[in-house]
Amino acid sequence: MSDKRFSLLETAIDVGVERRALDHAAAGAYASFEGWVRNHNDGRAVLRLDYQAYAPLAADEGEAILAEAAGRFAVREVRCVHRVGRLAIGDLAVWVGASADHRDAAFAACRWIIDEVKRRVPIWKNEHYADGESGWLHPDNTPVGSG
Amino acid sequence: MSDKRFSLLETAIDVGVERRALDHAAAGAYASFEGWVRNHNDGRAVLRLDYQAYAPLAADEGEAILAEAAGRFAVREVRCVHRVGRLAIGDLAVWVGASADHRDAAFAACRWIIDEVKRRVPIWKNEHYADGESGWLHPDNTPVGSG
Amino acid sequence: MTYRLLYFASLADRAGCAEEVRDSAAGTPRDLYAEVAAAHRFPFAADRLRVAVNGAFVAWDHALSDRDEVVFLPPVSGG
Amino acid sequence: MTYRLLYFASLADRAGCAEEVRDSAAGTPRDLYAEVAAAHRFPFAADRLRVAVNGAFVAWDHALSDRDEVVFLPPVSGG
Repeated sequence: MSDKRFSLLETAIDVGVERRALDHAAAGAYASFEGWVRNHNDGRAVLRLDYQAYAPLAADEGEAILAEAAGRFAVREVRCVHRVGRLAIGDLAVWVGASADHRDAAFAACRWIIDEVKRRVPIWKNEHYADGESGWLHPDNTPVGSG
Repeated sequence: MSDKRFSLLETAIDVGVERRALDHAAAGAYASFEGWVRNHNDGRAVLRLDYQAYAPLAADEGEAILAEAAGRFAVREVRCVHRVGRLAIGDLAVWVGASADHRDAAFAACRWIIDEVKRRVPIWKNEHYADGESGWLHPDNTPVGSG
Repeated sequence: MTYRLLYFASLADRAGCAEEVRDSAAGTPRDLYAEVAAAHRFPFAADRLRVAVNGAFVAWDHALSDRDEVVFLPPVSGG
Repeated sequence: MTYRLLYFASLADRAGCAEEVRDSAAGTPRDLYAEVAAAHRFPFAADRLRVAVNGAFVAWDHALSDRDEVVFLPPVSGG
């Protein structure tokens, strides 16, 4: 758990620790999202993946997204942690949490944050396939080579 | 963790245990919702609350909602646990989890389930206020006495 | 016929009990509710409630049987 | 002027390095990208990328200074 709302982590994300930052006696609703490493993408079997980040800018951009979310939605707190480095199938790649007095704001903030993180934060996913190939992905999870 | 998708629990919900039912190697997205006991409602300070359930019907209706969600959304698994009995401020009253290949379905299923649970499952909330009064609530969290 | 009625939440508070066994000539939940609502001065019209018999939701004109467990369900507020 | 360029993801693969120091007459990211894209045969037109200088996003016609750290950012795929 960090003072920052957004963090990049080279080790496993501990949701039980991170979520404590969302506690608030006035909050009646907590929504969270987790991105897990899937065993398939675009019809190919995936073995593992690597996330690479331009760390200083990713940290700033993530922090900006969460500050914007805190102003845009009636939330008590919002947080996001994104993994970098090598991940295996089932590993937690990204966690978003939002607490609010009511569930509308918690859901809306959580959804908006993960969409913005995926759109704006300089992090890249390299998938390693069962056929021995690997490749960097576009935002829509298609290979860079195809477009 | 239970074989059932929906359960009523008289003791604290352990999200770390419950969420394991959602694990799936093909799932890239996990959305969850938690309802926490707030310290306020409708302008009044709340000290604690009690949830009462018509347990056999609540269990059946909750199970029906989750089966419907599993058919309606492209999810891998869905679960919900609802507390009954006496709860304090900050306690977890209800947890919903949905895992899916993609985040659209995970978010949509999670939101639909909590809305349906609040609308259909025979559970009632009795709030105890700082002024010594208490009262059963309507679905919109207004007191029964007022309507 | 004899019915076992369970009460929850505000209906239990108003009835002063969580359960009662009642002899009644009512043959449907609608008629039975009219009877107990008058007896206990329940604040709800039937159209605000749902009714369950033997653990399953039923329609208000469902035909009741002797010994049925009948539950009138006030508007829920879980979650 | 001398620039320090960082490369990520597919651009790093194509450049064959994560970082290079380059002397260039380019005064804007737009001109500098045209130069390095030709040198490394990058697959992206500039309008597919964003550019950051010294750790902050800038416009393509931003005026570069000697010793700036310049990063051309391929489409991101985090989350």
